[in-house]
Amino acid sequence: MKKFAMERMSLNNLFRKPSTRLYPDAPKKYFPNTRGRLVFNLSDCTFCTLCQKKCPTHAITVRREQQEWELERMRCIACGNCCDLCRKGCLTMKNELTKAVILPEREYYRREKPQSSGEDAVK
Amino acid sequence: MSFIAKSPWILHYDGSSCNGCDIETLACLTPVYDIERFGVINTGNPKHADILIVTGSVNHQNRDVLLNIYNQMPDPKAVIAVGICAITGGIFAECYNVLGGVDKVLPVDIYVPGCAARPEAIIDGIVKAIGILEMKHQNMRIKSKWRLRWPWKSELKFSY
Amino acid sequence: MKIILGVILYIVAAPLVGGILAGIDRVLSAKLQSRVGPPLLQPFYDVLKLFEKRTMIVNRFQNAYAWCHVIFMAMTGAFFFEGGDILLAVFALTLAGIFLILGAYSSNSPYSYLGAERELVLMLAYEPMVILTMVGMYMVAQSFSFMEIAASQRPIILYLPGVFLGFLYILPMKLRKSPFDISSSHHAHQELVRGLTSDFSGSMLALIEIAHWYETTLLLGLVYLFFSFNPVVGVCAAFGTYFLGILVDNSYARLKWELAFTSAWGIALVLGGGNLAILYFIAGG
Amino acid sequence: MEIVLFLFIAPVLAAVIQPAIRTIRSRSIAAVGSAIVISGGVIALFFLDIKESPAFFTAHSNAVNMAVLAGEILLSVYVVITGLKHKRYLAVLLMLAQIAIILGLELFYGDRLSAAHNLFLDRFSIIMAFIIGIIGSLIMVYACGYMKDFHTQHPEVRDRSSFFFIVCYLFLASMFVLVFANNLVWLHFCWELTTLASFLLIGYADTDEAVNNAFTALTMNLLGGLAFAGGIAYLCVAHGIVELDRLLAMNKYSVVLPVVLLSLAGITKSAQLPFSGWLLGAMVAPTPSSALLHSSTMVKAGVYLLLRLSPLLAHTLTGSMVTLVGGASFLVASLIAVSQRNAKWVLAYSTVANLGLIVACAGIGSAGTLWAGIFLILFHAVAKSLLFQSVGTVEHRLHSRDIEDMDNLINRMPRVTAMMVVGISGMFLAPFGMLISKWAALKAFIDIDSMLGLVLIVLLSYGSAATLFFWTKWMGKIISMKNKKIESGNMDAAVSRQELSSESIHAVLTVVLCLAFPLISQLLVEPYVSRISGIDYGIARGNYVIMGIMVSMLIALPVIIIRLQRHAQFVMSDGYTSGHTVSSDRHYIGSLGIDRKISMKNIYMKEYFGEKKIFAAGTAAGILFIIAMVAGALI
Amino acid sequence: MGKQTIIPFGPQHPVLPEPLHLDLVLEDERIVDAIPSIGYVHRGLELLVSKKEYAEYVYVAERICGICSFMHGLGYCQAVEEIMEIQVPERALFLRTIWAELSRIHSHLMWFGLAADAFGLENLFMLSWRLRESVLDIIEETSGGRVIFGACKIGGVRRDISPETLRDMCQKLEKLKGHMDRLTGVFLNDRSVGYRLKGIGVLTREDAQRLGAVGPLLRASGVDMDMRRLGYAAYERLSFEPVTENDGDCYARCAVRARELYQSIDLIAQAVSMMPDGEVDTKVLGAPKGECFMRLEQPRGEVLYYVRADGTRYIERFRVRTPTFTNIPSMIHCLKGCDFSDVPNVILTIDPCISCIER
Ligand code: SF4
Ligand code: SF4
Ligand code: SF4
Ligand code: SF4
Ligand code: SF4
Ligand code: SF4
Ligand code: SF4
Ligand code: SF4
Repeated sequence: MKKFAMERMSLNNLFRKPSTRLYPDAPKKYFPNTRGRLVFNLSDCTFCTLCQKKCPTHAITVRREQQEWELERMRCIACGNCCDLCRKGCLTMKNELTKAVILPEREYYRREKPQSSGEDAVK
Repeated sequence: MSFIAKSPWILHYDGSSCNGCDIETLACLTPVYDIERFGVINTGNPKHADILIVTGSVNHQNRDVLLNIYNQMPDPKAVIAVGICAITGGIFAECYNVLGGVDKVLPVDIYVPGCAARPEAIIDGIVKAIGILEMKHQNMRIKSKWRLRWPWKSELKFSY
Repeated sequence: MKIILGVILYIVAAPLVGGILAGIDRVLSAKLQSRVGPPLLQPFYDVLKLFEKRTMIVNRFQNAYAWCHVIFMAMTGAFFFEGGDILLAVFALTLAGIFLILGAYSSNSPYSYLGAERELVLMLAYEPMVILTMVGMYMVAQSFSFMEIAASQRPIILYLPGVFLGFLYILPMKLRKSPFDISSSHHAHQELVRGLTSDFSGSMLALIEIAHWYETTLLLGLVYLFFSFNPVVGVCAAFGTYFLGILVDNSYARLKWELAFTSAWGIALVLGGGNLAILYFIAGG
Repeated sequence: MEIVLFLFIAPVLAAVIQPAIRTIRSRSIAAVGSAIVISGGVIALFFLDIKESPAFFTAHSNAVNMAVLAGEILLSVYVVITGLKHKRYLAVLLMLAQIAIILGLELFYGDRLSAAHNLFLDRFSIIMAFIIGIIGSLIMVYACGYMKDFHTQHPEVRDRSSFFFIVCYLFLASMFVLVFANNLVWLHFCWELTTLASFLLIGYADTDEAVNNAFTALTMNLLGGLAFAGGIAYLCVAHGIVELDRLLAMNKYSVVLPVVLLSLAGITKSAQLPFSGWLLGAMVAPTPSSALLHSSTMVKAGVYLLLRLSPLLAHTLTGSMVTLVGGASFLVASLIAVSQRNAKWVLAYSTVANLGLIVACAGIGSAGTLWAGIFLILFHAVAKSLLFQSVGTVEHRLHSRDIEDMDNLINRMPRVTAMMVVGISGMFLAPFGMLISKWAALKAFIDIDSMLGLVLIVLLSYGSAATLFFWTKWMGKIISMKNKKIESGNMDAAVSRQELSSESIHAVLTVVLCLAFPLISQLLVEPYVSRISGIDYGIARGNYVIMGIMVSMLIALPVIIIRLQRHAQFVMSDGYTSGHTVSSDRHYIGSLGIDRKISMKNIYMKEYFGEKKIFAAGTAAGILFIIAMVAGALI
Repeated sequence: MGKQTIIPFGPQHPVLPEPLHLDLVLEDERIVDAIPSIGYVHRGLELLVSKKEYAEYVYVAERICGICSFMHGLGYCQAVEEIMEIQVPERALFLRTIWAELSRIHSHLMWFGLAADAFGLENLFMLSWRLRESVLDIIEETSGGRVIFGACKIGGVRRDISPETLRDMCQKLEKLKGHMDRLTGVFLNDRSVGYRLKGIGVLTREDAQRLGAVGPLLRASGVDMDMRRLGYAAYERLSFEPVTENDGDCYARCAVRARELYQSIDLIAQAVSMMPDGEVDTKVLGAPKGECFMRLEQPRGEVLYYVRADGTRYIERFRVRTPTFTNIPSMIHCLKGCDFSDVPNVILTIDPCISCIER
């Protein structure tokens, strides 16, 4: 029964539901493991610069004196190296999409001097 | 709305990508993602294309190629840089032969991050690029002093 | 007067029908591939979009060729359906096709050149069968006019089964469908990068697309003629053939020009010529 | 009658004055003058004599008959001497046999040789006169420019231009007589004259190849001439006829053998299959003579005779065999033409093919095929002559006849290219004459309702597909455009005025003939066909309208479009080259850093349409058909 | 004679997913000569070893190519481990094997799609890429990335796969087998596909060896050479025979890959069943010193890594000789005498990966 395999397969498809995931309408569910988007939690960061040193693409800039932490999102290859290494666990890899943008911007976090109240400024 | 929004044809060019983003771009065409839902056709020919999708960074040799195919695309057109490599050079930014992101040589309209960029992100990018195309089309009509002298051409008033 | 109205009707309606058919093709193809596919009106969007784009040309003559292509195609169709001589219509169709080929030649880029060349090979391949088809119709219906053949009560298909099969064989060549989308495939994923139309863009590409719609209607009209003894059956047969074309398009690898050429000639001789010979003996002897 | 005579004398006069001419300028003045005079004569013929056609003239015969005889003898002496000089004994033998027959006739049946009407005139001969007069004399104008270039570019060839012109004009003169001759002996004499003229023209360059080919042509045509003489002898002896009209009035079953012999003559002269070789070899001749041979003279004599005989051929075995020979030639030559890249060879094969079609039409002999055959002769003459001329012009500028060297010709020689395009379109495109005639032939083939018709239809459908193929690819080659004009610029300027003007008139004629074709059909062809076939023949008027529309659109559309678009803005760009930056003269830096030029070569399909294989098969078929024909007649 | 058709093929060409350039010389439509040119993808990443620390260089190595990215990571890690004499935990070895085979499956399925596209059967392309998505889902589920796994590291792997997931995976792959039957069935039995594949681009056994072909290309010419037999990772404990075919044409290459699909699934099943428990990585201290050649079997054939380290945190020299690179001469050899229409086919049957030819 090898004859017309292709035709039969096509006709089969015709009467089946298409296998398309209707993406923008039906949002995609990612696996828990999925390396999607790097998320930074400012409150725990010690500005140790380890993440900066170990990031293979130099996406992270940490300025310890100014208490600034900056991510150039458009450099981050979501390798997760920084997450593995950060001892404070303030870098995590979220399983969500990094969206397309029209203008690449840096993500900038800064802690106001009295260390306690973490004030994120995202610019 | 103009019709360009309903039928954006893409042209994919692989700069110096590692293939990761390429296959994800191609994957968008396949049944599971099926960007033909948006009227997208992968034309493969710059003269028919509306959107140039570049994956991978620009290097010394493919620079001219990129310029060449970009120039062979008729207006209005948009450029999408897919993948971190295409945006900034990514992990290869420091390589001696890498000039950097696509925006070093072409005006990039949409940046689709990811390494590799996920198909969903690419779809997002294309949808965003459609908006840009529409804008460009409007600009083109407003800016241009020329008007095609086709009797029927002026009748075809597209609703914006 | 009636003829003029008919011509106008044809010129307006044919692209609509052709466009819808193309839309059905796109949607069905997608379904056959287990995809959702574009909206039904996608071909119209595409063409209208192409009109919105700037047109990039290699030389100005190209436009003339494209225009001539579409105008002669429309004319051929009008001529065909309004009762002209179908054999002459076939020659006019060839003329229209040749304009496209010349347009491709004229751009002088390697890919359009090769596309033109292959289209020409395809023409070489299908031309005998097309002529034999017309001759066959004439032998059965004793007329070269579409109207008269359509009005004839004879079920042409019963007289010309071989010719019909032969015609079906070359139909994908004319419709630019797999397995014979050799000169210019709908999806540019082919060694020729759309071949014939590589160097047409914007409104010129749109014109060529419209011309293709005209051609589609004309070809389906020809299929209709085989079954014209009953209009309902005829229309169904025409659509059935189109569907078959889509199915085949999705089920066969692209063949090479050599095979296209040799097989089409062989089939024209065996099925076409053979059928006519038998018909002759039945009628004459 | 006077005009007929005038038409004979005018070219003779033109020939006579040639030795006196020294400069190119005076030669072209003479050529233009004679062209005007001859064309004037033809037009006068048309207007004055059309009403009285068919008309038969007694023409003062005895003296002329003697002159004819003397001419024959002179001719044979010349041939025998040259033949002996070049050791071509076959030609000598054929010639001797022929003259023996003629002399024998004269000696033993001299009394039967005087015809009641030596000359005649009907609508068909008017068309032929038109072709010979206008096309032929225009070719002579063209030749003035061409021969000058020819001799500057080929210093090794001895300049014998005067001789060339003399031969050509005599050629025209003999053709004129040929189409008006009713006396078969006269006809035969002119027949032999054209053979001789073509022999001289082919051998013009005097190289080994030229002489060789000239003798091939001579031998083959003498064979035909011998058959012709045999036919006359048979008619004369058995039936006492030497007139064409009386022959045509005979019962076709009583004159089978002479008709076979005459058809054989026609087949050799029109270079049909087993005998195609001579016409192909004739390509060594200077282009004007090729143009002459292919369009207005020589080969047309063959098909002329066959079409004349066609009432006798209809529905006979001879006719079927003639048809098959023609059909086979059509198919085979068309297929071979696909694999040729030498422009003149393509033209030559296409001539053989088209003549094949005419021969096939003649063999069928129905009203429809007659109509188609006559139109094929007419349209073919104009378009082919135009093509030969433009190829000649191009050859002198590019120093090549290779179609592959003609790419971007439109950039380099726009005017000549435009004319070439007209010529090519004239050969195969829809509303143009050749295709219309083919269409009519096809219909006629169906209408005769016989197996033969069916076979022909199949042959025709394949052959015309091949025709379509090789013409289009040629056309594509020359119209492919460079994006920017290259510096060396326009070479049109270097083309001589004579060449250009002749070509332009041809181009105009090609188009005008298409427009005027219903008129010609009604005025000339349909009455003739109706008279011969005895049925009222006409083409449905609706089709004229459509063709008219198509032709006018074809002319008007490009102009309109290009004018309309003058103000429209387009973005100019280069052709698609896979992303490579290619310079304006198509160079790019390819692999290994090598500078390469993109070049495109047409497709030739040598495996399928290889010359040798197909030609051999065709020749075999041709021989078979001819044997069958002769055998049929003998039995 | 004299004149020939010369056309530039690529770098931007729709049948080439990647920028390769060929100067094609044609006679009618037959290829007389094909001269390749590369460099459009060249980044020069081998020199990056001087800028990225050896542990971070894994991320670069993975991005030598996005199709068998895991393999490149693996090869680099194995080379460094060899130099540093690190004992990789057992479980990590098995995980590596599983991922390596997964990437072979996804790569081959992808290839089938591209090959189908090359001979103009779009539907088949759609089918094989649809099947590939399910493999990608497994990969994403286990490693976190769809094409760039990011799973390998020096000293082991970066994450473990839970036993349930492993079981699940095996089931999914079993199910996939059924679908694959249809896919390979069409490839191997369909008449029109056969017409485009059989007898095209023949590479004889001798030529294959002389031109240094590797991988499925070599095996399709009848040479049973498979680097997995070297027994790296867990392969020495799995049982398998290299897949070979004898015809050396495009069809044979298809057949080899088709059978390798099943082989890979089988290997994964074996690996899962034999998987020991335990750690998945070891701590890596210090810096490598010494040099090492490492050979692996990629989906496309043998790849060779050379690493030389001088005891600093930066590796001194790193070289990759990739399978496509060695297959290019064979491809050019096969191209000559083909039809122009076969060019995509033949190019694709070596499964070219320009990004790793040029790195
Ligand atoms: S490694 Fe962690 S703690 Fe240190 S700077 Fe980075 S984010 Fe902050
Ligand atoms: S995920 Fe990788 S690339 Fe991104 S910031 Fe962290 S280390 Fe850098
Ligand atoms: S150094 Fe390398 S990249 Fe730079 S020009 Fe030379 S070859 Fe090209
Ligand atoms: S962004 Fe990542 S996956 Fe994409 S091309 Fe660059 S390295 Fe490859
Ligand atoms: S391939 Fe070799 S020579 Fe070329 S850049 Fe890389 S390391 Fe240098
Ligand atoms: S062979 Fe191809 S797929 Fe594999 S690593 Fe190299 S480029 Fe990537
Ligand atoms: S490129 Fe590599 S395989 Fe080729 S010769 Fe050099 S070292 Fe050997
Ligand atoms: S050694 Fe080989 S690879 Fe290196 S530059 Fe010389 S030829 Fe090129």
